Amino acid sequence: MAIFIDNDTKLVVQGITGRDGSFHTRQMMEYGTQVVAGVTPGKGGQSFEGSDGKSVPIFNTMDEAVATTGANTSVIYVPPAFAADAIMEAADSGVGFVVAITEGIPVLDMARAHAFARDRGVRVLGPNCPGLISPGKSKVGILPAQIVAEGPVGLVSRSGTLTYEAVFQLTNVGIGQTTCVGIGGDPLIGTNFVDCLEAFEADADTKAIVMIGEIGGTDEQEAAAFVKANLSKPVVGFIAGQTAPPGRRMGHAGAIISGSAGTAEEKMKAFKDNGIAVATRPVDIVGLIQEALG
Amino acid sequence: MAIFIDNDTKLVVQGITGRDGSFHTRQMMEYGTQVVAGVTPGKGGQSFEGSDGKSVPIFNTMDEAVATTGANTSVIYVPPAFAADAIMEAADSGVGFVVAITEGIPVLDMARAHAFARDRGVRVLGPNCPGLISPGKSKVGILPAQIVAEGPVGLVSRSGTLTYEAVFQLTNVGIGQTTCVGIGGDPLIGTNFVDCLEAFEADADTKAIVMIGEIGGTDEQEAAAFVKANLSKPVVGFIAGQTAPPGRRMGHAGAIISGSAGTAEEKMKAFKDNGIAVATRPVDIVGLIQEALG
Amino acid sequence: MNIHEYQAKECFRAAGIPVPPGEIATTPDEAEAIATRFGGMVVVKAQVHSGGRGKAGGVKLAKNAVEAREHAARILGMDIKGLTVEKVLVTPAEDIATEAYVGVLVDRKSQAATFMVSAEGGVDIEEVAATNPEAIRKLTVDPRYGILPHQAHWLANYLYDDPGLIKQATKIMMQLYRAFVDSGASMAEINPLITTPSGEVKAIDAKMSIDDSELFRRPGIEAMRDISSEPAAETRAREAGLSFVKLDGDVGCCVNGAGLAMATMDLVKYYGGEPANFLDIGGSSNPDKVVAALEIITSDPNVKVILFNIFGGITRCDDVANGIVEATRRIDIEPPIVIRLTGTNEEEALAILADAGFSAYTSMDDVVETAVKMAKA
Amino acid sequence: MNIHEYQAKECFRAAGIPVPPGEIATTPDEAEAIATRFGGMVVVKAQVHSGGRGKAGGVKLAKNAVEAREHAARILGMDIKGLTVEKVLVTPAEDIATEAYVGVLVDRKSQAATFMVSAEGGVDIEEVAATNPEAIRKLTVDPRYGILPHQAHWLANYLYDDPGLIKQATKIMMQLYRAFVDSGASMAEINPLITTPSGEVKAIDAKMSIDDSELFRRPGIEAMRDISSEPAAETRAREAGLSFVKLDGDVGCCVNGAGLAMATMDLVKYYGGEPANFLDIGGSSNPDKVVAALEIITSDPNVKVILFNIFGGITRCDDVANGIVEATRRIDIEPPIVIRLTGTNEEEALAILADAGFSAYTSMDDVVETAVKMAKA
Repeated sequence: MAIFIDNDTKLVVQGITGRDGSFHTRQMMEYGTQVVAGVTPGKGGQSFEGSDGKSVPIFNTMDEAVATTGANTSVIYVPPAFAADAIMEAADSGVGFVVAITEGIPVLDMARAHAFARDRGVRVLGPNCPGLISPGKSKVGILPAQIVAEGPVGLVSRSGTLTYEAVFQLTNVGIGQTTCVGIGGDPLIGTNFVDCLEAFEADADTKAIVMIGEIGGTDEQEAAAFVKANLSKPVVGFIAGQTAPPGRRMGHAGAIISGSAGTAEEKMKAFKDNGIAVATRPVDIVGLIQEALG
Repeated sequence: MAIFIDNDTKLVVQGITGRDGSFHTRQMMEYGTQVVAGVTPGKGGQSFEGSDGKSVPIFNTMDEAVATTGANTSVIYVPPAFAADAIMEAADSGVGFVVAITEGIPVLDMARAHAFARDRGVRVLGPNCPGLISPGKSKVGILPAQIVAEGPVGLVSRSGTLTYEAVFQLTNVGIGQTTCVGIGGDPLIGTNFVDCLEAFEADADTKAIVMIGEIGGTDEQEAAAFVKANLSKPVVGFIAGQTAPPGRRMGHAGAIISGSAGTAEEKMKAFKDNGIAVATRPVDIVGLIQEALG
Repeated sequence: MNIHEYQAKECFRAAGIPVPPGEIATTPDEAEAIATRFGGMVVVKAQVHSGGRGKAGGVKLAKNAVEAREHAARILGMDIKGLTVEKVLVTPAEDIATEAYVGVLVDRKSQAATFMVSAEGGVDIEEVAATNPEAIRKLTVDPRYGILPHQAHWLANYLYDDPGLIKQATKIMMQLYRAFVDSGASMAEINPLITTPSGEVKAIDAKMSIDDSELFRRPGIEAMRDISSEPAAETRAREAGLSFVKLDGDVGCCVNGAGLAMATMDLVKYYGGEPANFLDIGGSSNPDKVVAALEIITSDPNVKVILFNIFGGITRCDDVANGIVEATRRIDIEPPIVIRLTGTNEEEALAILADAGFSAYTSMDDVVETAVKMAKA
Repeated sequence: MNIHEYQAKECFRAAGIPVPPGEIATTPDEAEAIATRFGGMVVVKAQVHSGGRGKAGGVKLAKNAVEAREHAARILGMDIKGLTVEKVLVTPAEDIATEAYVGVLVDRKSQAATFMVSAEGGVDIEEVAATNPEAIRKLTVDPRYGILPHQAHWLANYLYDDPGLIKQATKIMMQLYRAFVDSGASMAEINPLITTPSGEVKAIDAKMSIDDSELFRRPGIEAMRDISSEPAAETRAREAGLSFVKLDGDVGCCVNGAGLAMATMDLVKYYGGEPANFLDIGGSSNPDKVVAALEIITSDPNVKVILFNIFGGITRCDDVANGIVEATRRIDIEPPIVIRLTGTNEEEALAILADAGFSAYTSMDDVVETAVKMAKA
């Protein structure tokens, strides 16, 4: 088993003909993701050639793409100016899960787009996230496939490359993953730690969970409280940004210490107080997970 | 029993200090409605003197009014320019039922206000409606109390004065009512025939139902289908506007025959086809109800 | 409130919709002068609040300015469905490759603005909706979000295959919604939306109805009201805050409440009479309204009897009674008046009428039957 | 992006908020001339992107133009929290009856703009929120509806008892939300919102932060950027599309991904070193970005070693490798470079680096430990 995506995932790629969209569509296809459709307005009727010889039909609208192919999941690589509308188009089209990779979408656009998706009961992952991968089943987004392996760990992270780092180290010692989820570094995200923890708790194959947070906001603190109240599975946590100065945005729009709120220290304390094993260095995650798995 | 309002109704009057608001507040108080608060911005802290010597505290906001008095229902007499916002303020305040008397609220304002109330699970009656009365229990709106009596008939109508006419005639022959509801003559209304029929069906004291429609729209046709599919109680129907010319608005913003759709003929046919006894004249309602009650 | 094509086009232009230029003529001379300025072929279009102008001969293509003058001469003063043409719009003729239909109106069921588009233009959309609904693409606009770009694109994508046309039409959908909302419209229609052989998308006709309840806050739209396009009695009624529709019978009706007013008309017919009008004196009334109502009803020479049917709720019976008494003092009323009056402040009202020598009925059937008999006498 | 008080006031004025007049001076002469024009008492206010101006002596009341000149002379050039004051705002002094706080910001939890108002003005709202939360009224603005009049009234009603003040403040709440949305802000603050003895409500201070992601579609706001208020290296980084924050250490860091960049800094510290910067070369990168990153890092004379930590995902390792090779050809790089590089197109990248004579680590701990040792050597 896995969470959010698996062998039944039928994916439509919004922005399939762009530089990033086309590159990662090929990578997803090579991994075995069922990419059933692409959407690029004005290119409907053409097809996208995957590097494995398979081709994917391109549509002008999500409505046509979903109606024709039965896609149930969408991934978005369109530029920031159009991305919030693309999320809303996906939420209107009948897919139940939308993964928004695009970075730099205006926050007020996202406030509307998240409300729109909530109104329709559609799950959004991101934006400004690397997507997710259920090893051996499906990959949606930009996570490099070669670093993952099938196994018992569920991983959720606000970061992209830091996720790769942690997954890579786990895989290197032979510990595979059920699903690795990057929830994104924006202030307003669709799927948060709690949503992922809940899903991992319900997933029989997940035996332990890695949660990678960073400075800014209080998502980690709420997740920690949720772990204590609702999780039976062991959780290992890491927080990036112990050396970040207050008041400066550290790359991610959401990674900023406001006054004295949202520090790494505060989050690590919340983890410890709620029974989450805290890794000091990314490499320490491995040892703590090995302990947790017993 | 009754529907929507009864002895537990605690009412706040929005626009209590206006000409209509103050007149009808006194009428409601005289009837025995528990008027617990009034709202008029800028007059908070004052009180409204009812003609029976009771006084009602006035607040600047619905929030204060509801928090202080525990009101569960609101009635709106504010001018059209501010009425949609008043409905939304009520929907935000914690009351579960909002009765909008005001006529002439812009339709696009109401599209937003209805969506806002739906989002919050708040029932709106109206706008542009006379309100409702549960004889012997509570009266909210502008229906003249002297024409009603307690009894077994539930009455729902798009019209105001035509409702009074029908109720008056029933009362004159000794047939009382559980609740009389005026759903209003606007194109976009919050509570429709089907909502009322459903409530009357669930109300043990209601033994027969009078439904008074008029030209324009298809609410009566849908209500007729609902009656056939879901109602065990006898229904008597009347439609106003048999002599109305097409394309002309007959007073009510919603009373207009578009092309050949929404005629009285079509609605009367839908009534007949779905087992509703149709009254040709208002006065015939009485006879048909007497038959229905057996 | 209906506005003319040329006025709707002004609203469309303000929202950015590509609309060909056009000017208004009230005389054949003006039409010729405008056509001369435009040069080439023009279309002369009757400006009346009525559909079916084309079939009635109110829209004509002119090869040159002299022909434009001739068409204008024929069309000005023409009667189209009972309305006299006072103005014509003169506009350059467009080369048309395709015609489509685009409209937006407030839909009761979804409680929201709803687009309807069809790749066939120049059609009666209600007829298409009834006979061939699959030829229409519909979109409900969630009032919480307004129309979204992908939704506009989805509509445009239904009309055209060419990406360039889709792009233009997408923009026009957004602009039409803007015009609709900014004008306080209940309906806005481009019929047809054309494409030209060179690949442009344009609105060559425009129709809008305004929600009367919006007018108080849109003085610019209110100023578009063309009083010459409505009967004088309706203008007078509107100014007095009354709902009035002129009909062809002889029983003048003055009722409070639209539903009761319709039921009263129906009952007049039931008893063998014909109503002269629909008239609702409205909610919270005052004596001046009753005076105005009586003036309007008596201005119709067909009226043989005046029937009041008042059931007091928010309208107080004493106000109406005072109004009747005051009106009979102020103006000379020839037809007999029969009154039915009950409800809020009924007793005070009956006292006032008794003092003034009127007697009143309490049964609606009785008063209507009496009125019909009097009209026939 | 932060904008200055005087710029935020321009945005407020455009939305209709009552803001006293004011002009910008960059010299004491200008300040005196402006004060002379206004007449009477003025306030001279340092324009820097920093809180605590008042405590630092950056805001001074002047009785007359000569005093204004003296204050400006002291404030211009002053250092406030590491930022040099280049401009002062000169504005007439207002009679103040009461001071309140009004702010709106994007709240993560409710995923919406959120108002905070407090009847105590001039406060640090975060402190009040932490220590005395019941002194704040909060309102989440549903992004589907925007702020509604009754909500603005509810906020204003919390601040004042007088109906006239409530009415003005209600309008200001609506206008502030408009300014917030129209500017693409993530935060907008009026602190204090004052009332005057004669019963007027005015914004005498203004603060706004703009969402960087909004700037592409708001050229007017982008034009407000004051490059003099940020370190040159950060300007350069921004123009190259890099996220960069200058720190005080000697290990220059060049990482892809914000989380990994922070973790790399943390690890530098863990191994006893001090990071010289935060630098994220971002997602979809190209060689030019790497060149720019190296230029920026090497412009800091403290940097003793340059540490690359690249984990390829959307960033392709071969792009970064090409960038490093190209940069070392184009510019003269003195500090040694240590590279860790793995992920998408890792093999191509390793081949490129090998061709150019670089060797690369695969373990993050190894590369960081090595870099720290080299910096200390």
